[in-house]
Amino acid sequence: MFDPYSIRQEFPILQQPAYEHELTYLDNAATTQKPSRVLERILGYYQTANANVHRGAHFLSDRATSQFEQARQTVERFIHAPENGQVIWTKGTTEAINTVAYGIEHLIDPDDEILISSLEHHANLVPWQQLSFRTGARLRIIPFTSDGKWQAEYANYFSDRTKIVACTQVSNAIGVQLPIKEVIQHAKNVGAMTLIDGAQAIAHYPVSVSELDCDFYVFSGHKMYGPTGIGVLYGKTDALESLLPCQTGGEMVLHVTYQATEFNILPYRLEAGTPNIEGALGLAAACDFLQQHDQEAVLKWEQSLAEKAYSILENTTDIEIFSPKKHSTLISLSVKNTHIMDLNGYLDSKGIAVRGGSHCAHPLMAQLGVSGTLRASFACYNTMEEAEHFANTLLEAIELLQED
Amino acid sequence: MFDPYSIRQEFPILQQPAYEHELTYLDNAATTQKPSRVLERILGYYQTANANVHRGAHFLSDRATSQFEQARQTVERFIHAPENGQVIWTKGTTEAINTVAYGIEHLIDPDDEILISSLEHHANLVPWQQLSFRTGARLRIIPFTSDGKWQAEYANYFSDRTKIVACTQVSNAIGVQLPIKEVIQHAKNVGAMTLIDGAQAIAHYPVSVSELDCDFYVFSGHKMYGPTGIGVLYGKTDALESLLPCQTGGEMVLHVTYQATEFNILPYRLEAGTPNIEGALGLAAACDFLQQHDQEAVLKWEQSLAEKAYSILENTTDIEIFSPKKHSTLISLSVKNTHIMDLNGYLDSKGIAVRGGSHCAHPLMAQLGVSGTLRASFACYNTMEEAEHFANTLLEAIELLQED
Amino acid sequence: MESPSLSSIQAQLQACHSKEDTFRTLVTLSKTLPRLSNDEKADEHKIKGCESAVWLIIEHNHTDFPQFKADSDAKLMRGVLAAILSLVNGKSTTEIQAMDLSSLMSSLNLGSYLTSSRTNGVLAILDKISCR
Amino acid sequence: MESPSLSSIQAQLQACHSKEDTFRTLVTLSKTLPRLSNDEKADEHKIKGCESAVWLIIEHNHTDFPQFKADSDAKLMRGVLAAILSLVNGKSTTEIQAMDLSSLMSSLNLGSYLTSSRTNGVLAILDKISCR
Ligand SMILES: Cc1ncc(COP(=O)(O)O)c(C=O)c1O
Ligand SMILES: Cc1ncc(COP(=O)(O)O)c(C=O)c1O
Repeated sequence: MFDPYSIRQEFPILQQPAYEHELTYLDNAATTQKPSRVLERILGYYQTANANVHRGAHFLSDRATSQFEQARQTVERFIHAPENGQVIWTKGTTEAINTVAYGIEHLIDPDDEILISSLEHHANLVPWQQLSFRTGARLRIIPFTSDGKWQAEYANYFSDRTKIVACTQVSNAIGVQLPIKEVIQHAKNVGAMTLIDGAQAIAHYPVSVSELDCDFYVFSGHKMYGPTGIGVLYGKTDALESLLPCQTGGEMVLHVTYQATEFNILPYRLEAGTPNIEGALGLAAACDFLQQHDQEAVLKWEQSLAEKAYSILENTTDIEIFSPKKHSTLISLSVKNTHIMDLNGYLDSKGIAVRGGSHCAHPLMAQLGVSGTLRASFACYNTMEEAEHFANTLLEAIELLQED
Repeated sequence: MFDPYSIRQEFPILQQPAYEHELTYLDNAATTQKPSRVLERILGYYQTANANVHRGAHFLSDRATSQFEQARQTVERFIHAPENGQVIWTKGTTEAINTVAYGIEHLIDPDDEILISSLEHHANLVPWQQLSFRTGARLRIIPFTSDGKWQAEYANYFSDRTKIVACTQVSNAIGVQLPIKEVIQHAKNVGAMTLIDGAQAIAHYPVSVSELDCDFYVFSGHKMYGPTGIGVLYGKTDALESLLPCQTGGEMVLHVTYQATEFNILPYRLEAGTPNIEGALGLAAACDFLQQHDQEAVLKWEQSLAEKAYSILENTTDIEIFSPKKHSTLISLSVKNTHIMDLNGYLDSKGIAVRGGSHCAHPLMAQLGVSGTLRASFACYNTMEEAEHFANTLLEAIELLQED
Repeated sequence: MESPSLSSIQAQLQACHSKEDTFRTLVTLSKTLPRLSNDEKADEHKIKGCESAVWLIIEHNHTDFPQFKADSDAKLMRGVLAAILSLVNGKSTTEIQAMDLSSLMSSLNLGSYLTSSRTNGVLAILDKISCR
Repeated sequence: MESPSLSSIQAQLQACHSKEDTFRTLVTLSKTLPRLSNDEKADEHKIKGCESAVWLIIEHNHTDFPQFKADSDAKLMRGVLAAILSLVNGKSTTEIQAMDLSSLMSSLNLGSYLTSSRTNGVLAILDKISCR
């Protein structure tokens, strides 16, 4: 069996108490903790290499530039990008999606259609909605059931009007995996572009963008053991080239006069301004961390934690569980007549960090008929004791809060 | 006199060699080095507080949220923002300017005019140029001399058609200060908005946005001893409120349905997605660092370094200096018949880091009649020996390169 | 149940020495807050930006002493509301405007139930209460 | 001055044990690179993305052995160009296409004159040279 205890050694934050309890961190879908090597990478950069990248010609700027571009290659290999220069650094998933939604505006006609699933995070919904407002194109929602099944004949949704299909790989709110391979295939059949939101997948599943063959794939560093403030927009070269840069300025230009600006080549064309260098290096270190462990075994472990919590809770009256019992790395539920935030508060008072609320997915909450859910999400450093402790403490909370 | 040697202790990177020489880092206008306390702040955050901010309700998220919002207040106080919530976190100066240039698009008519100075960095030029392309508004350039004087009667430029005036406080390419107080006053006289690019000012000059009374003030963390990937868009509340958010997604919404999205209040409305939390904390630590020293004395010191280099070089045939002798924290020059990049290369081979090139200011280079300049830019940790070493080594380089 | 006085609430919260104590005290306090009717829970009285639903009504009744009523669908928030209202009920508009509500709140020993301001929307509530 | 052979250039660069040595060697090498005429320095021959101006001309002359000519306004870059051209001049198109130019370049011991690729645009030069 997989051993989370040795991995925990790499995460100093998990060794501290929360109030007078041991900290039980189960809010990993919001953000993961960072292993020492990511912190050392950032520190090492500032202690031995820091300089502005690309334009300089001196000892430090050479170092910084080559480390920065090596980090890009590390990430490209990590997601199996077919070519170099297909990874664009962004602030995170949100910026990556916005970059595409803005960048393709010039390609959108009023009678085009934009497709998203009904399980999207606001980050993969609002940018498309606003794009549809600006262009007149129609935003259409493919209704998936909460167990990730097509609710309707897909043929009703995909047509030659479909310009782009944006779909999450894993739902952050209820942990279910969507059939993205099929989604991408249907999109290709009608000649539509595809964007996959990998924010919740990248820390758990091996990802090969060349196998998926999507046009864009996006994710955030902070949800895969990397730093905040850095994320990735992967794109096929021609897809990236079709994007109008949404930000302009230094780095992304070749030549500027007052009358005209000639933009730079990819990937720089989509990276205006000084990049988040420490973030890129930290994210590359996080890729190394993930690859150093048996990703298959880690995934199985995380799923077994969610399943354990599920089996403790599934037969309790009043508890409704929205996440799948198997193949999910999180558990998401609500309790009748008991407010999520009260449960959340009780768990917190015992040192257990979970997330209660709508998980930035209001329309999905409406589909589920709840105002929010309580979500415990697992990472490689979580133990079986923690999964059990969460479930048992939740039962305690329900009892206490339903007292009168 | 001010003592840079004690400050150097806080910068481990300066203690390492470059090739077989001591490192002489004079590329501070590109990016500064980071004091230990900034690195410790980032490390400390990840070791004791890391969580996603705002929406969570647990031990770590409370900590992270309050540290993150305290960092905002630290920066607000640092620039003397009149109210709380007027500092918006961005990736850097470039993103801050783009946020405004995109955000005011809906307010721009084809017969409006956008004013910038002739000394701008591409970051404060290309976004306005692209805005003028999109809206039909006219981009007008106020021609300043390279010593920061109005070249023409300002009345020719400011009119009731002027919608916004964007102007740098200090030129990154030639170190001169622009008369921004006058610029702001002229703009106010005609009812135009104002944006000041403080990227080159913020590390050297005490800044009070309430005294300046500009609508927007922008800068980057990495040029003021803070991390990369973080910067600031300060705005007056009503000015910020007039901006259409250029990025949408989580954090910046209150309520989302497929039909409509209600945006959040400021400052969150302009901060889509998980923010760069470590960056914000590191930037706040950099403000503390700056405030802990006598800013007036630091400035005088930096100016005296530039002046020393200036006086060693000013009487050399073939050298043309573009930066002011006094009141500049950098020296920027070119050498007749000798290529900047060759000089740059020689200095580098001696461990001296300077920057040669066009400094992301092509139109200014055209105005100066050169293809680039060599720039040595000073920070609080630079010593008089370093300034002299730079100037003397440059003389050596000229001799060597002009040999035949 | 009668609304407990400010001093009694203060005493109860001050006596809490752990997050668990505070949790239980707030749940107990929540029982002292009268429920609003369904009519009163109208959208116009709803405070935006809270993870739990919060309604706040300020009745002026032609006197200088506004009457505050509040409710929430979450117990913890009802407890917090009971504490907040005890600070201002019975006070005149002038008195309330002179109060530094947020530092008074901090003195209640509510700890992180206040710091995560966007989660529970306490700031928005104080804003509305401060009558400015 | 006659163009030095690849092996002589390799020997000179390999003998450099410091950044300063390499600097001086490149400056010396720069003197071996024939200048282009002003006509040849046309915009169409200019390589984009270099901080120094670089012109590169490939003449095919109806043979299978392309002739490479290059120039720059900077000496360091002229030295680098001399080194690059020594790799390919005299070779056939087929031979050049089979070469792994960037690893050959790395073997020249040019160190960071190659790594800061966007500064000196070496990558763009190699791209154009590789005849693909
Ligand atoms: C005056 C000026 N404005 C804007 C910028 C752009 O800053 P950043 O690259 O951090 O976005 C710079 C940095 O070089 C600058 O010097
Ligand atoms: C599925 C999904 N998409 C997008 C996002 C947004 O990521 P970020 O806030 O890092 O930009 C998240 C994060 O919560 C997510 O879970």
